[in-house]
Amino acid sequence: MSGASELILVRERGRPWLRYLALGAVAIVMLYPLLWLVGASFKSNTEIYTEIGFWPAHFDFGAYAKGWKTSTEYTFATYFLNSFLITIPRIVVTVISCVLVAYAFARFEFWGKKLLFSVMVGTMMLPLIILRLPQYLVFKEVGWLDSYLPLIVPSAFATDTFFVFMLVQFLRGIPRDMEEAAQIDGCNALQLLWHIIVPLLKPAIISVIVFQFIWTMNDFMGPLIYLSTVEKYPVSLALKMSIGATEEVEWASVIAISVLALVPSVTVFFLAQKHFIEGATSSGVKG
Amino acid sequence: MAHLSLKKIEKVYPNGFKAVHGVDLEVQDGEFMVFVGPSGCAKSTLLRMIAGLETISGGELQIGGRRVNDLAPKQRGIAMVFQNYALYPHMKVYDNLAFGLKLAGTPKAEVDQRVRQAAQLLEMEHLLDRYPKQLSGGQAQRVAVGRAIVKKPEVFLFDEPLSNLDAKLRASMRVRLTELHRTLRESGQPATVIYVTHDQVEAMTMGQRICVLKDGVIQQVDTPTALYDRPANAFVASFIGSPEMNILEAQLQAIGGDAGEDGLAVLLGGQRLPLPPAKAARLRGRAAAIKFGLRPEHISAQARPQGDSLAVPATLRFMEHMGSEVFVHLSIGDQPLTARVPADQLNGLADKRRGDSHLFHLQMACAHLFDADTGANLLL
Amino acid sequence: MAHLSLKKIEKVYPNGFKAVHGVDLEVQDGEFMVFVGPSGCAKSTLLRMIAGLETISGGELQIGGRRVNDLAPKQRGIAMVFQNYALYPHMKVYDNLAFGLKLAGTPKAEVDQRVRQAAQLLEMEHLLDRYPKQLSGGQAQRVAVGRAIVKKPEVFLFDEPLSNLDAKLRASMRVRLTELHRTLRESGQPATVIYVTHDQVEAMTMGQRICVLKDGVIQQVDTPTALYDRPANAFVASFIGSPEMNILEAQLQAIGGDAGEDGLAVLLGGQRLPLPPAKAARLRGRAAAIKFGLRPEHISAQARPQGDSLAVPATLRFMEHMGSEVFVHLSIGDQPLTARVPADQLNGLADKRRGDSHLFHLQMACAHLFDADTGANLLL
Amino acid sequence: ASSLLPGCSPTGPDGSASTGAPTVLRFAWWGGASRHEATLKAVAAFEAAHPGVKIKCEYMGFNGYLERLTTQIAGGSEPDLMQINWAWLAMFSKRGNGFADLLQQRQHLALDQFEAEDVQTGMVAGHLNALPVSYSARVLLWNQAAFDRANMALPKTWEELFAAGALMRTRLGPQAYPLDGELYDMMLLSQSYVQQKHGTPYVDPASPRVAMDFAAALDWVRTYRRLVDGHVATPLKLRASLGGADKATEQQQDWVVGNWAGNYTWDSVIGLRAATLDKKQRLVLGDYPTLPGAKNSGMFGRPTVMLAVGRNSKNAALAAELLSYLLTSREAALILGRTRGVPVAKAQVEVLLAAKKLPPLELQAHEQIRQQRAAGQIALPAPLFEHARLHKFMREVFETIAYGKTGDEDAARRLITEGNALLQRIK
Amino acid sequence: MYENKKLGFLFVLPFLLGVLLFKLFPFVMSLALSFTQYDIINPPEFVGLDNYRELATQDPLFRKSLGVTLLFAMLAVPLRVGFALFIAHVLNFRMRGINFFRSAFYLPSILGGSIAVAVLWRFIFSQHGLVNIALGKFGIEPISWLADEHFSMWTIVLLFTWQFGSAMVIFLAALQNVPIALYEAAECDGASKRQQFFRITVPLITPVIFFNMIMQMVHAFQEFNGPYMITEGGPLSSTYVLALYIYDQSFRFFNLGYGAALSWVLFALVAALSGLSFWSSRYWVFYAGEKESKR
Ligand SMILES: Nc1ncnc2c1ncn2[C@@H]1O[C@H](COP(=O)(O)OP(=O)(O)OP(=O)(O)O)[C@@H](O)[C@H]1O
Ligand SMILES: Nc1ncnc2c1ncn2[C@@H]1O[C@H](COP(=O)(O)OP(=O)(O)OP(=O)(O)O)[C@@H](O)[C@H]1O
Ligand SMILES: [Mg+2]
Ligand SMILES: [Mg+2]
Repeated sequence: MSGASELILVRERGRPWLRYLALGAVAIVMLYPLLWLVGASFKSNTEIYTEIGFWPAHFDFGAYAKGWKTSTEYTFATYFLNSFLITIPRIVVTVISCVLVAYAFARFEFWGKKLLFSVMVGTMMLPLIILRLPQYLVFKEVGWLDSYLPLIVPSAFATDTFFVFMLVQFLRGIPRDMEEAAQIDGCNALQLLWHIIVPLLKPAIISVIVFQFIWTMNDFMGPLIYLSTVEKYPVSLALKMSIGATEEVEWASVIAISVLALVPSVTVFFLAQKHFIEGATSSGVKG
Repeated sequence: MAHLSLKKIEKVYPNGFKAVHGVDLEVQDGEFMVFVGPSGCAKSTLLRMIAGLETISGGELQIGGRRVNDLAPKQRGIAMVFQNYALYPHMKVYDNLAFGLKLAGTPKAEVDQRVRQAAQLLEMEHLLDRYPKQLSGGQAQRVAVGRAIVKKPEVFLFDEPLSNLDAKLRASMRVRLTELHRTLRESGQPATVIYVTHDQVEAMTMGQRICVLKDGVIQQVDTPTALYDRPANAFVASFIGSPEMNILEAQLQAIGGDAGEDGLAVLLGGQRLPLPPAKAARLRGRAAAIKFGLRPEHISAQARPQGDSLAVPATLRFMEHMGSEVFVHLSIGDQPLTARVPADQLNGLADKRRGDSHLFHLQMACAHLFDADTGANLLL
Repeated sequence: MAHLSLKKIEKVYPNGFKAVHGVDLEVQDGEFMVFVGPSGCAKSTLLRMIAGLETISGGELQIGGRRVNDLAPKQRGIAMVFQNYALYPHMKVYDNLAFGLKLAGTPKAEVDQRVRQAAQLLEMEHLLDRYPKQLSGGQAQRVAVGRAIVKKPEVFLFDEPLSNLDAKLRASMRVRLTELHRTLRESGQPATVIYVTHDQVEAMTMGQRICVLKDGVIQQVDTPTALYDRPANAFVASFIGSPEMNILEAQLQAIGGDAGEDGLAVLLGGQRLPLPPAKAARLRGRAAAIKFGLRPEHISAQARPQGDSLAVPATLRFMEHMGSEVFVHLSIGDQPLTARVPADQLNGLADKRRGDSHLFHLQMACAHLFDADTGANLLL
Repeated sequence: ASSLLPGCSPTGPDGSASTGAPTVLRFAWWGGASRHEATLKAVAAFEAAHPGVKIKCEYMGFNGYLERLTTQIAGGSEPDLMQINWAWLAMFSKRGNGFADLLQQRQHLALDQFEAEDVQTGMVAGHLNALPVSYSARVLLWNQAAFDRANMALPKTWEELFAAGALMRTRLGPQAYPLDGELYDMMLLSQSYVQQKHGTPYVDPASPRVAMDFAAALDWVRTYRRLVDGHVATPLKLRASLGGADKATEQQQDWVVGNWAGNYTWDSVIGLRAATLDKKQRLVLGDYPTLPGAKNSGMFGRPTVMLAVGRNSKNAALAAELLSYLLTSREAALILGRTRGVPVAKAQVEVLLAAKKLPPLELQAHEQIRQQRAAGQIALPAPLFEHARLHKFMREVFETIAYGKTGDEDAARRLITEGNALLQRIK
Repeated sequence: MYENKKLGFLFVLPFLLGVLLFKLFPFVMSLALSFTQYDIINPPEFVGLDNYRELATQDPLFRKSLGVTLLFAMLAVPLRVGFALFIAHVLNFRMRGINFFRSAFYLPSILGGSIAVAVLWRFIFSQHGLVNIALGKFGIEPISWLADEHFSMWTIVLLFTWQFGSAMVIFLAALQNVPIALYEAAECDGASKRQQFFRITVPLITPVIFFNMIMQMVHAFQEFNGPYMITEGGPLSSTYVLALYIYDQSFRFFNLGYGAALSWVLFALVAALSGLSFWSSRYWVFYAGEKESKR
């Protein structure tokens, strides 16, 4: 951001501590579950059921160690690795395919564009659970069951229409001046995309990455249905491994692992968030 | 080969506004063509159509003999300076300049050399490391110009490229761009230039030919001096030249056998101004109502006549001092006129005040006469 | 009351670039002040600081006697025309104009009346229903101007408001803005105006005073004629006036008792040019190396002398025809000069060619002499 | 836990040391940590005994198990051997064709280890679809300490139970309730009373129709109302307001500290309920109240989990062998313990009893249930009774009762007419 | 040029394939299923419009859950979008520690449907929970949030609102595309911060506001986690949203045909509402990058 914008913001006069206070208060409401979660990882079951406060009676990292080892043949290291094996390729193909398709929708005229766009938006409106079975059958036919392919390959075809729609909306809000200049400079459509659109869309693309990361990490239903081998489980599935129906559950270790499972997502978000506010067009030429 | 040919070009904007009305224009290979015209007369629109940024609603556009109506901008071999610069905000100045070259796969060393050369030409070597948002208006404009000239295209499209520069810089840029154009031609890589400007000096000094537009219609295309001396119509006459030509409603009157021959006079603000016989000869049989045109520099305040100038008493309205010269606003009868008088030839005017009267000399040999309705030049 | 007072104003940009160096300036209530200076000299920066859009790194800014360093723009009673227009893309022209008024809670009828009035003034009534992206460059610029003038603020800040208009329109806008300023003052609501321009004519005709800036430092603040006649230094001299003043390296030489008194002469390109005694008297004891300045309009091509002008033989380089006048580029010895000659006083030059020689008359009474190092005017 | 475990073989070619392509069998179950651990061990033991056989274990928590199984069954790619709930038989195998018919594999099964009655629980339309691992029934648990505080004796009859509420309220205050249980628990308890009185459960075990007549249904509703209005059982609204109507008893603060002094629940969760009680509380097994002259205790019991073989299994015989090994072998019993409840198979029970692997309270409950069963006092409920749709309907009706949105007669009428209609639809 | 039709088509080609393979087939199949009776084990049995007839005429549960869903969407969508926009606006400036706040505000969305959220939410809204404690401070009687059919809706609406993170992030990104020069102009025009927000920011990010509105509407109509985890549809079905009902029908009652029919009704509803929004967007969404505004 240029000096000017900072000025506008700084000039928001008044007491900065007041803002901190307000933000802090809201932040506590937002953060409380995490605090509670961390606290609970040190608690006994009884404590967990009865205490709303997050401060545990005593600290014992045993729950973490125990949770990490899991009740299965593998430790969480395996499951984390699996999660990344799904997440990272998926992000890559998502970004590539969604940006391409969004670009086409926002900047090109072609036959059937309106219809396709409606179909795209429409596909998001049917409850996922009803599509689950048919999709399962498709992947069974192609023999992809119990592999990561059903979780990754559809994304390569821009089926995450949420992102496509989002990028389209962003693109439509960005003026075309720069693109025109680049066309004159000799950009073909792909170069235009790479050199101009992508930088201008950076905040939106970063959010695609962050969302896809977090959502894929959290996704339970997909892996649940397509993966049957425990060795291939991602974190989201493994997390619920030890919660039976009638057995006593050691919540502390379950929660400890839930906390650990959040670490990658939180980290990714924290690293990415400064890019949400680093738009390239925010400046332009000033007078 | 970049001969440009516009044939019956039309442009209708989606909101239904017809911006360009059947423009026919030939621009020779290597020619420096200037577009001038009032704000909103479709100069930029034409440029953008030539560049391929705007669809062509009708007619045909050829570059180098090839129809390009449906060609992408990058296939047209053009470079363009946008009126609003359109710099890439996420690239430094250097990269803004180098971008087009890099795309064309120019070797790195050559890119560097050409970028620095352009930067030097535009006096902005110290800015190469800045982002566009860290530039002043004039600096940004120079970057926009630089982005075009590093490319050495066949056709340059300049849309008011110097409007935000100070007079001095503008003068030197003017010279440099002209020289660039000349060097290119001399080195056997002639570049066709279309140059939109509002600056009279730029138009007159840079253009080999000037195209005057009004409301999307070409008024006249000709060399600067021809435009100045022989404007096709009252609009061109008033548009070229600063301060603008005085154009006044007047009557044409026959003056019976004063010197034996029957001449013509212009009746203006109660004064009868006889026309030189050469002009009068061409006007016989014209309607009485006409428009009379005389450039401010053809009215002098000096006491003695210049050539066959005509002394006419006028009332002083006010004066604008411009340093070396003074714009004198006067009126003959009820008709307002402006005279452009060198500061050292004020001839006592300096002491006069609003409403005082003074004798001015009108050089009737330089007078123009236009049709009262169509504005067409009656002397051509 | 909108007396503006800048005291040791400084500006350092976040990247460490110091754009404004201790500017001191007083602008009277109701004054029309023009800022000129080369591209990048911090005119916009100053304007933006006055507007409150840019933090003030040092010094104090007062408006109407009140320190406003930390006041928000809207509390400063200003209106601004941005160099890049900054029109609201999502509002029609009408709403762009009306926005500020609506915010101020002006009654609907009055908003409408004022918007239409401004639109009329700027000749854009037919554009009120358009969106900014449907406008041409000049039209957009007029909207930007209109947005400022509907507001009737205490201080107007104009950043090159007419740069994208054609000469004719610009001339009429110039007059209208000046009139607006006058009307406001006469109606007892004087508005202080700060007006950035690159146009010499605008600067000379509109400004009551002109402030010449260079690299963030004020060079001179004075009335137009004073600036023209008595520039504080070589920079101001060359910056004001078009084509610019000829400023050349020269030697000061004593000429022993030619007419009894010991005069001074300027040695230029091998020619010795005696100075008028009035000037010579002020220069005694100066270093030999100086800069000699002469405006193009003070060199004539005519055969007979003008006043006490000095005939000097020179070589013709080339000529630029500007319609009513011609810029003649010549050289005296190895020193290049430009003369501005009315087209009808070319006196045979028209037939001459590059390299031919001709006798020019220099009006030494109008000559300026500057310090070779500092550029300071030695005659002040 | 596991790197030490011999465990299930990973899939893929690298998984095997034995020569030739191993026969791979997929085995799916849900459960918690100890069940996983024990089962993996048992499977390893089975593998050791059957060279050339690889068991691919697809185990997970309870959440999502049914979803996955449903999808797999619909896709015809269900595991060879799978753990299921008794109630699912009615959903997946309405005509007995949802799972492999184990009778075809009887040579691989030690069916003699099961009582006929137990085998019957896995029969659908003449096909043996599954075999039970364990059997579980509803028992009454009391917090002896709480009753001591109130200076009350544990209720032994219905009348004592109905009276306990008011008494406890006067003794310990309004926050004290003799009995906790969620809506379904209370419905079952009330049904038990009706069954004792009228001799019939809600749904006819033999055919898809409501067995209660109007009087019985009305009694069902009124008994429930009596429990709640009499301050005997914790009201639905109270439970709901405390963090969800379905929140388990052991997670209730009032249970932990002894304000709620009893629970009507499965014998298999005794350990769970006991675990959170604070040190001052003491859990005991209550006598099951029985009306004089009752034909049937109305006690609600059914198999807890069962094992079934996939109908598309290519190795049904081997799957049956593994099933049999897990359910009936002594070796497996020792490894598995009571991670799936107290086993049904005779040999396994013996092993566990001998090894003293059952805690006293659970043993007691097991004994109580065994005796009732032996006396023919527990009938197998109608397969549709636990069908999710009917379940949802009953809950809905009783919820409206609990919230006072309906009169007793109306509710009873609904239970009969709408219940009948529903049963016809889902049969 | 932009009008290069082949190129545009080339870019959407992968998408076309994907849609056909992974979306359209399941789509059509689910539509086909909705005309059958299908219990997973036995092959689907064609029943024509029976499913639709049944839900239209004799399924009070459907009517109930439709009402609940509509109410939920009506409350939750504006709340979430509004809150997200407001917070994004507040978080869109530079100050010390703003990174922390941004992350903190997104956290609830990372938690998603984790058990912690369920446990915590029930805690917060329980009889002795935080909300009632807070209300108590103002002298308000404790409310049985989870047990009272009039208030239970609010617990899931608030949960939905509380997880506004992704909408916020999208808004944050969108705010970057508003040229600063416009704020400067507005400052000079005398606009207060609030006016700048409503007159400059909001109109210029309408494409993204529109996006978030549509998406959150789609999400709200399919909301499952909240009611499933917190209230299980109760009490008295006051939070028994359609998604829950569809889930029950399909995966608990094994009525896949009926579930599909329900889904398609939901689909039609959402599609109609979105269609309406798309139509209305012509009047209030401003696209700076559109070649021409066709208004
Ligand atoms: N997108 C558009 N939709 C409708 N009308 C437009 C559009 N763009 C330009 N116009 C109109 O077309 C005419 C020509 O515009 P153009 O930009 O070519 O003018 P110009 O000659 O470049 O003017 P200037 O000197 O002011 O830049 C103007 O009247 C303008 O208002
Ligand atoms: N954000 C910035 N960061 C760093 N330097 C800047 C920034 N903005 C402007 N500058 C520099 O400050 C100087 C003054 O800029 P300013 O825009 O005030 O010039 P100006 O006098 O208006 O020029 P012009 O006539 O070209 O518009 C220039 O050299 C410019 O490069
Ligand atoms: Mg233009
Ligand atoms: Mg500037």
